[in-house]
Amino acid sequence: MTTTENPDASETVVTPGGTTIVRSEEFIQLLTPEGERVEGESFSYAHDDATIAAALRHMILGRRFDTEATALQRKGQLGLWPPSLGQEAAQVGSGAAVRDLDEVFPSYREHSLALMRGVDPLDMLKTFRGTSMVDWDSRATRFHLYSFVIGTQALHATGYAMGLQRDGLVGNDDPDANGAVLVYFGDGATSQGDVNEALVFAASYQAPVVFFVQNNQWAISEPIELQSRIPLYRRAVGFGIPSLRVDGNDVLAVQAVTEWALDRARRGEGPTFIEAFTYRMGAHTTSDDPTKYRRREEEAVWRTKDPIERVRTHLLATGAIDQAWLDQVDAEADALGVRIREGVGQLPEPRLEDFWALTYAKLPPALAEQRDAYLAYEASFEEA
Amino acid sequence: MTTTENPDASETVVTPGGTTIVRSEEFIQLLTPEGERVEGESFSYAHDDATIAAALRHMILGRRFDTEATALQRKGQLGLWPPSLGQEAAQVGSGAAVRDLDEVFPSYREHSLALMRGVDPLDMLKTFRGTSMVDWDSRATRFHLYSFVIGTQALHATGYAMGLQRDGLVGNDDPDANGAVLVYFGDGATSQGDVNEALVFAASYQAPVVFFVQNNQWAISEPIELQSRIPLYRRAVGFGIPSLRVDGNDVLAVQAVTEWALDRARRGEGPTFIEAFTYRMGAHTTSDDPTKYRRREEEAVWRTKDPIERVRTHLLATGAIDQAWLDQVDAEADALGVRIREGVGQLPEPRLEDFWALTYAKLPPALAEQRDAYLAYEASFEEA
Amino acid sequence: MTQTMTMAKALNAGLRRALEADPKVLLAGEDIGKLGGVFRITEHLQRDFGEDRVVDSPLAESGIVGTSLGLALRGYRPVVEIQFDGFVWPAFDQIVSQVSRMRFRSLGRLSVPMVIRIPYGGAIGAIEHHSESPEAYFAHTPGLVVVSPSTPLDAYWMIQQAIASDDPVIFLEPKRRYHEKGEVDLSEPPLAMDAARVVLQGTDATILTYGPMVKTCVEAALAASGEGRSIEVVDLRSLSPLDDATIRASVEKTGRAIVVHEAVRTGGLGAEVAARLQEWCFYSLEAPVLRVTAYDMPYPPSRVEKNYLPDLDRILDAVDRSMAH
Amino acid sequence: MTQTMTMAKALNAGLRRALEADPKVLLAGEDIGKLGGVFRITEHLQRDFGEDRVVDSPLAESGIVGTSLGLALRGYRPVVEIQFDGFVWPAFDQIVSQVSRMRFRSLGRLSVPMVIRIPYGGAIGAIEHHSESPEAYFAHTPGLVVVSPSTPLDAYWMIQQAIASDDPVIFLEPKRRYHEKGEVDLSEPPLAMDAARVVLQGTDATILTYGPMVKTCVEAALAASGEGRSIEVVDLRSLSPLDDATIRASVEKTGRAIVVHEAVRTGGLGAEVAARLQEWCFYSLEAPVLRVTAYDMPYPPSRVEKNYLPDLDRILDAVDRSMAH
Ligand SMILES: Cc1ncc(C[n+]2csc(CCOP(=O)(O)OP(=O)(O)O)c2C)c(N)n1
Ligand SMILES: Cc1ncc(C[n+]2csc(CCOP(=O)(O)OP(=O)(O)O)c2C)c(N)n1
Ligand SMILES: [Mg+2]
Ligand SMILES: [Mg+2]
Repeated sequence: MTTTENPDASETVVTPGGTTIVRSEEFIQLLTPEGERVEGESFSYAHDDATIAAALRHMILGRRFDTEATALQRKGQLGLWPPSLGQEAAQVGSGAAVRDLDEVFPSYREHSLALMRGVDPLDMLKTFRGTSMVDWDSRATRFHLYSFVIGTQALHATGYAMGLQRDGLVGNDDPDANGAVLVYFGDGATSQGDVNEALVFAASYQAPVVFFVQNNQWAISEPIELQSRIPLYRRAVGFGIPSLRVDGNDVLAVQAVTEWALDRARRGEGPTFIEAFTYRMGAHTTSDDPTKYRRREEEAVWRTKDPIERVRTHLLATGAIDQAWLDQVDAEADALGVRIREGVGQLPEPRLEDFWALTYAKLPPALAEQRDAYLAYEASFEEA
Repeated sequence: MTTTENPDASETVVTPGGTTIVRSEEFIQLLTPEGERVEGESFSYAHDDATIAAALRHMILGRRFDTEATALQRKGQLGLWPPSLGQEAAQVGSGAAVRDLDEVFPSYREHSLALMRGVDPLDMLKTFRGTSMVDWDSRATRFHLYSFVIGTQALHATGYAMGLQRDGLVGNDDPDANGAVLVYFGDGATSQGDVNEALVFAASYQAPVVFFVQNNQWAISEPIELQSRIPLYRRAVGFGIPSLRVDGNDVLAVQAVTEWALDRARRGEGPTFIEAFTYRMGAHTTSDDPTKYRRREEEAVWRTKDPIERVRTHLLATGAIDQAWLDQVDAEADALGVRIREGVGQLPEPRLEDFWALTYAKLPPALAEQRDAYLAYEASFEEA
Repeated sequence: MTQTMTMAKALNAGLRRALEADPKVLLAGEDIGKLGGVFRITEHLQRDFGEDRVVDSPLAESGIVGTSLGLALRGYRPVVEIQFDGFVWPAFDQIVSQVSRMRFRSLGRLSVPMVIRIPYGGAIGAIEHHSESPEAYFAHTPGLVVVSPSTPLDAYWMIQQAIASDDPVIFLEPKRRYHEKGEVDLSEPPLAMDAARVVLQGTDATILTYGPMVKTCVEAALAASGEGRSIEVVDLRSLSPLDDATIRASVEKTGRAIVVHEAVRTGGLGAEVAARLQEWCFYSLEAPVLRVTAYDMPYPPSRVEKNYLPDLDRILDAVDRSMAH
Repeated sequence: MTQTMTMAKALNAGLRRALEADPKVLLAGEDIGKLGGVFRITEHLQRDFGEDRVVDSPLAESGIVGTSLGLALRGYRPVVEIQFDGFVWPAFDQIVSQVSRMRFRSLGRLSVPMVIRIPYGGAIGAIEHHSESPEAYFAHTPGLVVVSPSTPLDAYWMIQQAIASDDPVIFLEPKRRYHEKGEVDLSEPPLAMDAARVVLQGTDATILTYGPMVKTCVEAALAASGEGRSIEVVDLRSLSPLDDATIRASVEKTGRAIVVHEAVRTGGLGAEVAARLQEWCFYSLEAPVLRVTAYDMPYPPSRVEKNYLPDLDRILDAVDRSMAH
């Protein structure tokens, strides 16, 4: 049997300064699971401990939000919840790289990132409680709607990036006048035609878009090997898109790599593909039962790579934070928990009559008739 | 601007014996446009001059068939014709590698190959004359139906190859007990989701399928650069599929490479992706006008690389053929021309009533009623 | 031999029997292997029949259907699972342009004995794209057979009949009924797959429905009988081709027809049934054919789905309106 | 200001005017640049408006529609060309699950002012997949506007109205009429895009049709008038939403209705129109609503398309059958 492994792993030069790259064989890591900072071959972390502490806070709040939401689902307050447990560094690290004019296109699991972008956690719960469609302002937050059809948003993001090009928001001398698009999807999504077509379009037009794959090793019950027998980040190389793999549980490395990629995009140097190597520590959704398809040993191994633990260890060791700081963040998390536990039951119940008007810009007469007939019909019960 | 070019072109080892490969940077050529045989780095041609002469004959007949069909369209005998002028070596060379248990899934331009597979040229004209759907026996010829939706057949071929695996026709010690699938599509097709999904499935299941792209530089008016800014054969590398680029106008090289790839597939070593670098010397179809979008200079350059000329030169030089041989093939081609010119007008006209029965295995009552009503209605005119 | 089981179990048992009966039958889809599908319809089938026959597919619906078509050309009988109704669209090109037409485009030389199983319909409290009713899109596509069972008994037999069919079958499983139990006679199929069934006899009006709405309509008919109305309920079962004879006979008898489905009204299957009936029964209809359907908007948030979907009251209301003519 | 031009030229002129009027308008599709599209509808537009506004797209329909949706979210008004009707299916998921619903799923915060132009219908002697009539699939999809012009005048104005619409519009161009000429008043749109038009007044029966069949139906009506029959012809123009008021008024007046379209009969738009009419006009209809359509099979080889598609004789035959009631 021949092997399709690359015999030459050193093929590539990645330099954040921006020279030649096809792909990096490097597994980019700047903070080990044990909390030690290491220097990467090509990337380094450009920020101070305060920035790291800010990321830690986002991760802790994100995890708390997620845990609370999972619990709310168990209590019957939500119809469903897709936990993001374990993927906080991938989300917060990449989110920290986002600047003013950038736009984020999530899939449906980027809860930590949503909070960072200013989405109200209660608004996020509405969708999963079934009281609303997607109820946040994607213009104000530059955090677009959750997408539930796998991979679809990769094309929307690419098109949006083509819009940024046309709006003159790419390649300006003033870096603050530039923007880019960051789009998220999972390892499973890479098999969808739409994601591959997005790579074609992005490469063809050199659109300012960064494809950020959270390879959490599973697509529901399907292991990554079913989707790709070679490391996933290599996919985009074949489309002419520079690609790299980063330790997705290392918030520093994720931020460094995403900053570099977004910067390339903003400068007009085209798309990048980032594989954040991470793990879905929980179930696919609250309806899922991972014991059917994966081994506890695997989960245990990944627990030792927890994305939050290592940052806490590191920052405590450097003295950048102390227990008091952590207690304060915990208090903040507690308050968040209280707020959503109390708020979820108060989320306004939807009324069907309000939805007709959302179908078209102007309600067509036949739909107005339907709505009015519905209202009259409903009223007939009240009268009775 | 960074470049996405591979800085290291020597990354890869391709050995037809079957060892490690990711991709070959080599442009595989065994017969130059001037008709000189050269040795490849990794491939060589394993057959004698008689085999080459047989290929030349197929190319000459294929070209004649195509030219006649184009002329018939001009005379109003066909509704449309997609010429294969210039792509004869890509088709005949790969077709020559096909063995007994192999199956071919064409797109809509593999006319030379169709003839080799024993498809009756008049049957092929039926589709383009509009007298029939696709009227050849794909089981008997192992040459499947032409596909007119770009890229769709890549999935069918992959699924068929999965069937060969399940039928035990892959990886047997006896090479004659093995089969594989060879599927054709164009450069434009590589942008379609379906083609990329086919690469995913083929890689995932290590299906015995060879993806054969005729990169004829154009998808109607769109140049290859719009679909891919890097050499096209690199696409499949990102899916974990060994890939190579061959001079598609060199029938020897095409045959050598396809034999190797089909052999890998038959042995159970999985899929291969071949980019045959060729040129659509004519229009996209008889409805097309290439002067709108490409320069005559480009066409002129490619005329010097004609796939037939070089073989003729070579075989005349080695003395494997002589003018008498060529005259005889020409006579054969003339006869083919006569046959289709005379036959095309005699192709049976279809009758609508025959088509209801093709919609379902058993004609549903409502359709039978429709057909009977139609027949009664038609009869009413005859009576009148 | 009769057993009580849920529709989910009945489907599982039917698939198992098909896998046992014919080595060419194979299943493909996302998460159908170890997990047994998100609805557990294929539970234990991979364990018992192996990975070559119960195949976890990469996450790509066009790929699943397209490769299954290739397998069908090779002589296999693939049974594809689409995880939820809303995810069939990426495969729509393969279904409409290839699967449905292979027989036609090959002049009858080839056939595609493929079954595409789709858990469909609403009322399960799901988020968007998980409660769709796409039947009309398929029924407008010549070459496809479209069926929907409404009971465990039908589920058990129809899935086997679908697999045995030489035509491609869109097999719509009313997911809200997966866990309801019914009697299943395992010895013999009660009815052909292409036949409608008169579920309840009546003389005043006919309710025509299928899949998830059959149970609701029967309940409505029973409630109406409490008010002295005799309502016939016809389970269409085969949505394409329609069983014209049964439909027509019932409405000719009662003179009134109400079509009920979860799909939106405009362009839904109810339109086709109404169009046929008004032509067949022009002189015997005592009231226009009425339609009780979802409203013409995308599927709304689940907390209002009970108002969006037809329910007992809306069906009774339509019966009243029909009888008032 | 009135000019005589073909529908192809009228579309080209309408697109040009839209590009001039609004810098946010852009065109995307396969071969629409230098080549001007395989039907030359976009001829010279790339030359005059540049590659950023008239964009040749990679060969991938889902990609074209999906990226155009992204552009729309950024404030652009993309006008997408699908090369032929049969090639819209790869984009169907984007259209049904995303484009049609973005307003709904964003609670009205977002809109998708996208136009998807599709040359559609048969009778051009083409091979398979090049003569499809997919309108019913779109009309069953809430959130989409579906229109089809039948004349150069309508083509010129409706394309501009479609581009100005804040809803996604499926714009169906009857390709067999591309090269027929008509008068185009360039000064002012004669009618809103969502209105049906009574093309020919009559009192005995109404023919309801759209797109490529309008001309054929008018010819049939004129032929019928030779036999002393007064036939009204209504061009639906907007297939979704339907202009109920105009349709209803006409049929209430004439008491007879015949719907004509090229799409197959089962589940076609004719079913919806018939279903509505029989409900609205139950007491005024003197005959069942009849449908003259293609037969229920895939599009056959072009040498029999004239028998497959409705033509003057079949329409007259339906008029006779209607009048015989
Ligand atoms: C087109 C489509 N097919 C199937 C599904 C059902 N589904 C929801 S999530 C999921 C797995 C996604 O895996 P991955 O892309 O790795 O993302 P993850 O859930 O791991 O974050 C599937 C199959 C869907 N939502 N959309
Ligand atoms: C899905 C789909 N989209 C568009 C078309 C129209 N079309 C026919 S051939 C063609 C170009 C194909 O180019 P390529 O794949 O390079 O093959 P070639 O024609 O050069 O052999 C296009 C766009 C089609 N047939 N199918
Ligand atoms: Mg995953
Ligand atoms: Mg080409």
